[in-house]
Order: sequence, then structure tokens, then C-alpha cells
Amino acid sequence: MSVDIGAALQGIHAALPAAKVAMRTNPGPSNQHSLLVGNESLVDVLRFLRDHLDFDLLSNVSGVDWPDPAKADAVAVFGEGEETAREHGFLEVVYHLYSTSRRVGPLVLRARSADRGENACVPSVVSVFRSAEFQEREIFDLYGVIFTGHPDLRRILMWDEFVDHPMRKDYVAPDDYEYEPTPHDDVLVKAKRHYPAES
Amino acid sequence: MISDSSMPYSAPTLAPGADDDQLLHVSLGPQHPSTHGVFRMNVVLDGETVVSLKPVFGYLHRNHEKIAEGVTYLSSMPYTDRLDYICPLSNNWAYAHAVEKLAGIEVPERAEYMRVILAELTRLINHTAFMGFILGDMGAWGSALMYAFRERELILDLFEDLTGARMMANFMRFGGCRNDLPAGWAEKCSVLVDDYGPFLDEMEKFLVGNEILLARCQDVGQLPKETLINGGITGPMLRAAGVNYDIRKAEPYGIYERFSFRIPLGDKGDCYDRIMIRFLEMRESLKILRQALDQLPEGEYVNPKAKIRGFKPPVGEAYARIEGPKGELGFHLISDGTVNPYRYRVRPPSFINLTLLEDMCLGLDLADVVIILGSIDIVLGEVDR
Amino acid sequence: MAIDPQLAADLKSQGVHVTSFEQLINWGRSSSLWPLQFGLACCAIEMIAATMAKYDMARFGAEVFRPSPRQADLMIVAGTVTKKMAPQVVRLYNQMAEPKYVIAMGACAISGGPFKDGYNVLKGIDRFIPVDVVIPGCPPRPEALLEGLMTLRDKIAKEKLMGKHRVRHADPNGAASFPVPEYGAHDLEPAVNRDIWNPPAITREGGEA
Amino acid sequence: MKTGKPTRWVLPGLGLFQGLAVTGKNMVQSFYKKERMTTVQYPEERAPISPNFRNFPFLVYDKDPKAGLRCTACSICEKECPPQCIYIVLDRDENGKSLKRPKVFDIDLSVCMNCGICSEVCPFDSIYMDGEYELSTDDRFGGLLFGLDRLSKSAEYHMKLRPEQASEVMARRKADEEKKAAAAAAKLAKAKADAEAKKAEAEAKAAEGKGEDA
Amino acid sequence: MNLFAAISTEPALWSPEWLPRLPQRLVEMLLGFLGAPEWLVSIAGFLVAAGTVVGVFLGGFALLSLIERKTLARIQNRIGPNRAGWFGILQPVADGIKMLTKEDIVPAKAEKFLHLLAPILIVVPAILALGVIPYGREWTPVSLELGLLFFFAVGSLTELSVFIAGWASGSKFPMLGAMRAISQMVSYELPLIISALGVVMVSGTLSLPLIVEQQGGFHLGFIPAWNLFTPWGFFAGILFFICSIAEANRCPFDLPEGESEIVAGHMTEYSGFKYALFFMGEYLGLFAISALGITLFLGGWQAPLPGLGFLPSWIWFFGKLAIVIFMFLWIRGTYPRVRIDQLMRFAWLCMIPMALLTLPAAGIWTILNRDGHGFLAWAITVPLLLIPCVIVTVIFNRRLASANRTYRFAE
Repeated sequence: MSVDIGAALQGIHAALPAAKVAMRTNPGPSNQHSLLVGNESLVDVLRFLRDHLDFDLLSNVSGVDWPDPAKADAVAVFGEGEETAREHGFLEVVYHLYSTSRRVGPLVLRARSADRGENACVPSVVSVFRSAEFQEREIFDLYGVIFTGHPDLRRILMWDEFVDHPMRKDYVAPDDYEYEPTPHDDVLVKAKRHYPAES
Repeated sequence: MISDSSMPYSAPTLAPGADDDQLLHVSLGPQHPSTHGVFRMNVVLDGETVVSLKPVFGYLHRNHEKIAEGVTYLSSMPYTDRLDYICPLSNNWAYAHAVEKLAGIEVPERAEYMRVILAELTRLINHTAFMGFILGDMGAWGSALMYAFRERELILDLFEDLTGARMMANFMRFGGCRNDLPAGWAEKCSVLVDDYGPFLDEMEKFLVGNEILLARCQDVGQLPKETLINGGITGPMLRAAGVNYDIRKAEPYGIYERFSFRIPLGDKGDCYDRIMIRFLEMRESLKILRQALDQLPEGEYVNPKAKIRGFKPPVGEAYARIEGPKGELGFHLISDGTVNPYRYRVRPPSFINLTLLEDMCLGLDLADVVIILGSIDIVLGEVDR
Repeated sequence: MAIDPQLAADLKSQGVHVTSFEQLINWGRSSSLWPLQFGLACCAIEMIAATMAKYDMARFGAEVFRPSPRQADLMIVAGTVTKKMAPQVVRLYNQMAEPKYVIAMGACAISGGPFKDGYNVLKGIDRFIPVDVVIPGCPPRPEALLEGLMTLRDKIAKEKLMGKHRVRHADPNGAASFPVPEYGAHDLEPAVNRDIWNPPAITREGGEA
Repeated sequence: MKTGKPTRWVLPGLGLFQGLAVTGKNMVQSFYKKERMTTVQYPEERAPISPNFRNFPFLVYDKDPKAGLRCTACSICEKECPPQCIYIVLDRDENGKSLKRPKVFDIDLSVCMNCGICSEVCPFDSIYMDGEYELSTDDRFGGLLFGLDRLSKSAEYHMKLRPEQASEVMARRKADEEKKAAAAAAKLAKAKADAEAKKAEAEAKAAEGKGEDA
Repeated sequence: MNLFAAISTEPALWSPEWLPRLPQRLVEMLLGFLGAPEWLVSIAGFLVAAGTVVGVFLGGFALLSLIERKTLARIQNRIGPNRAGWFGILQPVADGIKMLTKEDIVPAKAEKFLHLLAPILIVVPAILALGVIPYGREWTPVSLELGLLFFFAVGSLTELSVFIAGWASGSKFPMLGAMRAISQMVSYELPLIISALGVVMVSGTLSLPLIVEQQGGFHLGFIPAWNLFTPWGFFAGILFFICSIAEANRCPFDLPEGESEIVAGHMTEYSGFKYALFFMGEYLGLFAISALGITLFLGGWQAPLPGLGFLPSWIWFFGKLAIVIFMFLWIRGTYPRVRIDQLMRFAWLCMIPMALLTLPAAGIWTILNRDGHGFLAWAITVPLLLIPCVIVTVIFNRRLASANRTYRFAE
């Protein structure tokens, strides 16, 4: 059953008047609209949803990289409102909540970091949902979102000495394309670098 | 309702420096017989009792999501086979389901039936193999696994006939399936469904009454159901603890509403319940299969409007999930209107089911850790992606 | 040492089996290949299937999967080797006792396969350890694994244990262990072992894609 | 362990004996029952493999391995191949004009993931999936890079491998060819008719001219 | 030399009964013919007799390693090794050649000397133990008066060597395996010995050949008078069998090498021939403990039915050995492994009390039977032994009832 997002929004506004929550409409046919939550109230909003609206299952936490705000505009997960006028890229975390007792969902929440550099921070929701523990570590590892308040924020998939965040759109993979009999596109470019005589 | 205090983040570990030399630090894996692949656990043992257990992932992190963001939507389909490589067809369906939601594609009725049949056969494969693997974890010399694989081969023969591959089916397409059922396939499948009941009886006789298995599995690894839900646990593990949550019923996708079947629910949620729930689920799957095979309609096997080449879904995002054999398998897709997905995220049940591994294992024996890990039923392709 | 094959054939026809010490050892080794119980990814499932009732690798004396590398003769690299896993694989190989053989099963183990573009995927385990037999496929059928096993048996049966062209493990100068790569900031250090990884340069006419 | 009230009484170890009975039954029956002895002794016997089984791609040619190759080097499969293991170079004549056939067609079997998408997208019925799987080799570089010489297989081979698919393709191609031939014949006929008409016209004109002349 | 029981009669060289001792007799005769001193003759005789046993059981070890693989394969609906030689008969040879020519790795952290000692120590006691078993009417390689004591004394050395192996490897998993081995030994030696004590009480001797001799004859003309077919012997036999599984480190009590948990336990760091020695020691230990069980409870070399005495007695012995070993294999093919604390609890709370109870039962049985009250002996011992059975059954069923699960179904 799909979720009544308007009611959820009203409930949040009524219970947490200070929380910055705005609706984002999804232009696609999936009809999954989302709530953009301000970082300072994210944990409170999730706790409210869990305790009072029975959204007890945090199913999925995704990280998304938006290096180009114009692109984000084009894709229109940016809705109307204050956030459209961003100048630099940012990282986004998307939460998908379900209710096991009411059997509704997904309630989609989004939180955004200020930028992609040092301030790529989003509050951790592990204190509300344990299921976010490994997923947040994964997003930290692959996107570099720093989850403030996460009890054990270490790399999870890559090794500890690794410095990059490979799922970012501007990540450059190490070049070891040496024996490539069937190269294309960027692999071709990299393979050619290894055969200078031939290029 | 769960309060924060009832869920300490990190389970009690030893105080730093406190008689540390009495403790044995063992690294189980990544090459270890019972880690089901290349999973690793850093275990601290006091004698043989676990006082701390930290999972280490990533030994099979093969960048599925990154690769998928660089190729077309269709090209990701064969990669989904390799997520949970014991049940590729469920993964196919979950991904096709997500793309269909993203692009608003209708699926013809026959294709829906075919999908249900394949997904339930996959569930049979997974749960049967699970029985063998968990017995192996308990130290049995592979007989259960052999019997499980004996039946698995029969199902794989069916898959090979239909999809062309034993494991990596690459069969579902956006808006249907790749090809129609070959002549006589449904009849062969029907025979298999009839023969599967006796095999399950045999397995049940082999395992369920076994006192050693009872002693090993009962009261091992249970947690309160609120903790399980909060930890994001889904699938048979959650239902073994008595939570009535099966996506086939809770949020029916495909045509599951048309079939009459029941959701088995356990009580305690220990390893024994997890085994039994899977047994009972297989019997329910057989019921679904019987109904689906009887009702299988004629018609299109793929939506003729769906494109194979140059497929571009409209701008938007979608999260869709199915009840995979291991739990909730979801795909989160963001489309920017080009041929490649902008964001492609898999919600892997095995990975998130591991969240509470440490909580389950603390205070138990090393031998129990192996069983608990087995009862979670992980596949590393999905855990690390 | 060597026996005239003609003479051996003559004797065999008269019921006398003649064999050299070398042949006997090679026969023993090839008939008793105990694999390391070690699976990485999808191919491991087909490897398990190959040991199961329908294919029964035991017929070749190769079903004794040893969990400890010390007792294993054969490492079946079944699945994707990630960069995070590669040092462990090399370490396991180094821990195995000579003679040891490696089968790279499936596309990923040979070259990184479909995942070769991944940032964490090693493009072939032969960058760090010598591979004896490769089995293409994704995953190869269990029959293909058996066929690969027989290829390896044939290879072992032809091994020279003495003389100039003896195999690596019979040569006192041959390397028994290979350097284990370390985790670096962006990649493994070193990314390949140049001593054993020497890909041929590919020359293409046209060069256009 | 807490205890409860038993509803039925069993001997201790009954479950263990049941287990022994199952394995014992399997062992005894493995000597005479087909479904309890499923081993197929591979190199000598082979389990039947479905004609739909796909392993690696091959290229179909009709009659002549070089000229009969159906592939036109259109590069669709090359683009759609998920792991990018196909490499095609279009053959051109000395003027740089396309000859609509591949000069190089390489498939790197060490990368191919047997997904079958190449054969699915091919509009020329040219690339199909082979069932051959005995390809193990100790030559990792040379042994797994298949060029045109090892990829090209005859239409008869395809027919033998997958009779259903191949005969359908053959019928379609034949129909297409007939259509084409018919179209060509029609074109030819039309051209002939045109030519004749022209000729007649010209003749008429000539006659006219003659008449005029006359 | 009063340690050696004097039960040998002068041989008839051509009798099949004497076949296994033929090499020994030949050597003795040869040396005697050459005029060697008597002590040399008897020492040479012992050596050859021991050599025969070692040869037989090394052959048996090779055969068993193949038969085990074949049997497990059949249990699992497979064929098993069949490529090396006819029906795979050369498979052990191939394994042996491979093991012999394999590199021997000693880990850097290992105690070099102990690392070498452990595999030797595991084989030697097993061979020593095999030396005192009466295999046939006329074939007891070394006939010791205190044979049973000797057997247990050297038998406990195996566990010691397992511990040495685990400790000397200098690595964690072997250490865990070693600790498990020691605790298992302490727990299972006790019921093993206690259950064998009943036999000693009844026979009044520690000499294994005499114990077998006393099991000759038949009750009612067809039930063999083996210890197994008495109330206390039946109990003690079952207990002995269970304990011998644990002693031989076989499934479901193979915890010291539990491969799903601690890789290969104490053998983790052993390669090549040292590993083969472990393998061999384990199988020889299995032979030894089964042979002892046969001697104590299954009438040793006694024929199972009257009128079958024309076959040489050692054939019966090895036939029984084959059946017992097959039971081991069958169990291995069926059961999962128990957990260490369950193993201990089972030993201390179930096995030892039950074993202790067989002692008074055996005593009562002996006294009453000696006085000719056969019926009374049955009437007293059977209830005496059934009481704990009933108690166990009740406890078991109550636990099982709480273990029984009911499952709900949601529509």
C-alpha cells in the first residue's frame, strides 16, 4: 500500500513545528514522493515517525552524489523551494521507511550535506534505527558522507588505507588496463596509454 | 515501542586493557570453511565464549553499483544474476520490477505467471540448499548438501531449458520475460512440483527430529522481535521470530494476490525456528507453484511496447522490492532520462540481515557463531555487491 | 631415467607395465589432487555442484576439500578476486605446500571478467600467482570444471621433474612463494607482480573501435 | 533448559535412528535405483544438455566461411555487450568504402559473461550462443581470445545445435530472401517494363520522327 | 617373563588358523635352525609378529581410506573414487605417493621438535595398542597378562599427541583444537574405562585373549555367549561404542578437528607426510578401539553361530571389525557435530552415571550366575539397568516436549 505522504508531513509539522521538512514531488510514474528533511531535525523526525506513525522498518539507505546542482535540478529531485539555488554540488542520503504493522510504505526521506568536501555531514540515525548502521558505513565508505554521531564510522567495503570515495561521479579508478584485447571508450584510452608505441 | 536505552549500539565488549592476554583474538575468514564465501569475523574469545565479534566485509565488493551506473539499464540485468548467485531469477525480477515502476511499464499476464513460477522455484532452490549448507556448518559430512543439490540439479535442468543457463539466467526483461516457455516445460515443472513433496518429507525425516540438530539449534541466536525489526532484518529470519511480514502479502507485487498461500510464523526466532520456517515456506511455495501452473494463461510473454535497445525511462526515481528468498530485496533507481541510471542501489537482504550478528552471538560458543551465520543465510555476492 | 616409449608399449602388450619414477610420481600427484576448500563467488557454487552427486569430482580422487592450505594441492580460484581479497589469496597460495597447482575458474578469476571495470576488482589472479589452467565461462558448467581438472591432470602427467626443463616446483631456484601485495591509498602496492605477469602487447590493425 | 509435558512418548535417539535410516536407504538404493545414483561419469557419458543452453557466442555463415558470413560489422552487439568483450573492425576496400563485413571480430572469452544479449540484439541473425563448454586451456592469452577463424561456424552447425531456433531463422531468412528476390524481380520486371515502355516510346517517337521525316 | 600369558600350543603349520603367524614361525624356525640363541629367536619372533600386525593394519588403513570415501559416496548417491586403478583401488597408492613427495612445511612460530614429534606420537601408540589384541584363536601378536591396562595406557597417549600438535603449531586454531581434544579426552576416557571394567569384573582377568576365550559357547544353542548379550554387557557395549567414537575423534564427536569451526584443528599446520601420519594415526586408532570393543563385547574371534567354527577364527574377527567400522562410517555420513559443552554434559551427566551403574549390575550378574541363579540374575539386573533408562527417557521426553515447536500460519 502506498503511503499518504501529505498526512505524514502534516503529522510531522504538528508534532515538530521546528523541523524543516519540505515535500519533493517525483516527476516519474512511480508516484514515490519524498520529504526533504533538514539535517538538524532528521533524527527527531525519524524518531517521531518510528514512535508515533509506526514506521518501524528503515528498509534502505542510499547515498547519491550530485556534483552538479544543475543536473540535480534537471532530474528534478530538487523541487520547488529554497534548495534550488545551490551553487555547488552536494551529497544526498535517501531513506526508505516502511511500517510492518500498518503495511504501508515506502516513506521516502532525503537529507543533504552542505557540500561534497569537508562539510559533507549528515546526522547518523543509528540511534533510532540499527539497520542504518552498516548502510551508513557503506555510504561513508563509498561516498564520503560523514555521519555525525555514528558510533563506529569506519570503512566497510574498501580497506582502511584507501583514501578515495569510489562511488562519487568524479572518482578516477586506478589505471591497470594492460592486457585489453577488446577495449572501448575509456578503457581504450587507458589501454592505449600502456602501449605508447601503438597509439 | 523501542526506547533508545533498550538498544545499546555496541554490545558489551571487554574493557580495554582488562586481562586482555586471557582472551584469544581469532580472525574467522575470509578463507574459512563456514563463512559461505569470503566473509570475515574478528572474534574475541574467552575460552570458547564469544565476547566480541566484528564482521569485516568487502572481500567480494565487485562494484556492481558503480558498473551499473555506467551501462544501460538492460546491461545491468545479467549483473543482477550475480548478486545473490544462488537465486538469480529473484534478483532479475526485483530489478525488472523496479525498472517497470520507474518507467511505468505494464507486464502481460502470462509473464507474471512465469515470473511467479520462476521465483518460487528459486525459493525452493535457495531453501533446499540452505538446509544442506547449515548442516555442513554443523559439521555433517555433506550428505544433506548432496541430497539438496540432487534436487537442485533437477530444478536447474528446468532453468537451463527455459533460460539457457543453469545459474545466470538473465531472463527477465522490462515488461516481461526474454522468451516463452519451451514446449512441454510446464508439464516437466508440474512433475517436479509433484515429486518435491516426498523429497521434503525425506529431508524432514533426516533433519528435523535429529536430537543433535535440536540441541545445536534450539535457543541459539534469538533476539526480541522489536530489535529484529529495528535492525532491518527481513525474510524468514524475521518471520521465525513471529513477525507477520512477508512482502508477498504485505505489499503484493506481481500477481501474488491471486494465490492462496499462508505465511508460516515462528515463535522464538532461534536457529531452529529459522530452519523450520524455511521448511514450511517450501511447502507453501509448492502450493503457489501448483496453482500457478494450473492457471497459466496463454498470451504475450513480454509487453510488445517495451524496448530492448535504447531504453530510456523518464526522469524520476523509484524504489521497488520483492520478497526474495533471503528477505526484502529492493532496488532504488534514479533516472536522469538518459540510457544509464543515475543512481542504482541494491538493498541487499543478506547484508542488512547481518546487522545484528554480533548481538546474536555474544556469550555463545564459537561453534554457535557458525550456525547463527549459517541460519542468517547470507550470500557474499549480495552482501558486498 | 626415460624409457623408450616403443619398448614400454611392447612390454605393455605382453602384460608388463613399465613406468619410470617420474611417471609414477606424476601419476600419484595427478590422481590425488586435493583442492583447497575455498570459494570466492558465483563459481564456487558450480564448484560445489561439481563435487555433488551428479558430477562427482570424487571419481578423480579430487573430492577431499581440505580447509587448511597446508594439506591442499590445488587451489581452485572460483570467483571474482577483489583487490581486498587478493593479498589473502596470495597468502593462501604461499601457505600451500609444493607441489601446488592453480585453476582459475571462470571469467572473473582469469581476467576480472564482467567486473573488470570495477575499482576493487583484480583483473586476473595471474597478476600475482602463476595459474596452471584457466576455465572460461561465467560460471563454467560443472562439466567444464571437470574438463579443466583433466587438462590439469594431463599437464601434471607431462611434468619434467629432472633436467633443464623441469617444472617450477621441482627446481630449487623456482619460487615457492610470491610477494603479497599490500593495501595502498588507491590501489594495491604493487598493482601487479612483474615477475610473472607479462602480457603480450596487442597490435591492432585499424585501431578504431 | 526448561521442561514441558510430553504429549507423546518417544525413545531417546529416535531422531538419530531416523537419520540413519534415511542415509542407509540412500546408500542401499544407490546400487539399484536410477534416481538415487545420479552420477553421470562425465568424460565418457554426458548428461543431456538442453539445446537452449548458451555458453559463448559464435558467428554464423552460410556456405562459405568468409563470404557467407552474415555479420555486417554493424557494431550493435559490440555496444550492447555488458562487459564489453567484443571488438569489431569494419572491413573497407581501398577507397575506404565499407564492405559490410568484419575485418576483425574478436571475442575475449576470458571476459564474456554468457549473457546472450549480443544474440538478442543482433538484427542480422548473425551471432548466436554456442553450447560448447570444453574450453579449458593453460594458454590464458592466446587460448581465450577468439578471432573470426574460431568464431565462425556454419549454419548447419547452428541447425544441429539448436534445431528449433535455427529452422525458424532459416525460414525467416528464406522468406526475407524470397521477398527480396521477389522485390528484386519486381524491380527488375519494372525496370524491364520501364525499359520496354521507354523503348516503345522511343520507337514510337522514332516512328513519329520518321513519320515527321516522312 | 610372567607378564606374558602362556596360552600358546604347538602349531600345526599348515592350518589356516596359523596363517597370520606363519612369517613369525618361519623366522623362528629359521633362526632356530641356524642355531641362534633363544632370546634372539624370541625377539625376532616378536618383531616379525609386530611387523605382521603393522603390515596388516597399514594395508587396512589404505583400504579403509578408500572404502570410507566409497561408502560416503554411496550414502550421498555418488560413485566415489574410481579412476585410479580398477574401481579406484589404487587411489590410496596415489594419495600416498602424493603425500610422500609433498613439501613439508614447518611454520616459523612452531616448536620444531614437538611439531615433528606429534605425528609420530599419534601413530606409535595406535600400533602398540593393536599389538595386544587377540585377532584369532592362535594369533595374539603380544599376549600380555595386563593387556587391557596396557591398551588404555597407550591409548591415552593419542590425545596427548593431539595436544602436542596443537600446542607446537604455534597458531590459534590448532590451539583451540588441542584444548578441545584434552577436555574431550578427560571426559570420555572415564566412561570408556568404566564400561570396560564390567568385563574385567566378569572375566576376572585383564588378559584380552582370556576375555575372548570366556565368551565362547552359545546360550540356548544359538545365542553366542558374548558379553553384548547380557543385560549389563548390552549397556556397557553401547556406552563403549559411543565413547569409542569420541576417542577416535570421529563424527559426531570430531570436535578437535571440527572443520566448520576451527579449520582443521590440531592438523591445520601440518602438511605432506606428517599430515599423512596424522591421518594414519587416526585410522589406526579407529582400528584399535574397534578391535578392543570387539574383544570385550562382541566375542573377539568367536564365530557368531554354532557350526561355523571351520572358518579360521581371525576371519570372524575381521568380519566383525568391518561391520563396526562400517557403523562408524554410516554415522559419519549422517550426523552433524555436537557442541563442546553438550559433549561434556553428555559425558558427565549421562555417560558416566550409566557406566557406573553397569558395575554393580555386572557384579550381581557374576555372583548370581556363579551360584546358578541364572533367572534371578536376569530378574535383578534388567530392572536395575532399566531404571536409569526410564529416567533418561522421561527427562528426554520432557525436554523434547519443550523443544517441540508449533508454528502459526498467517493467511
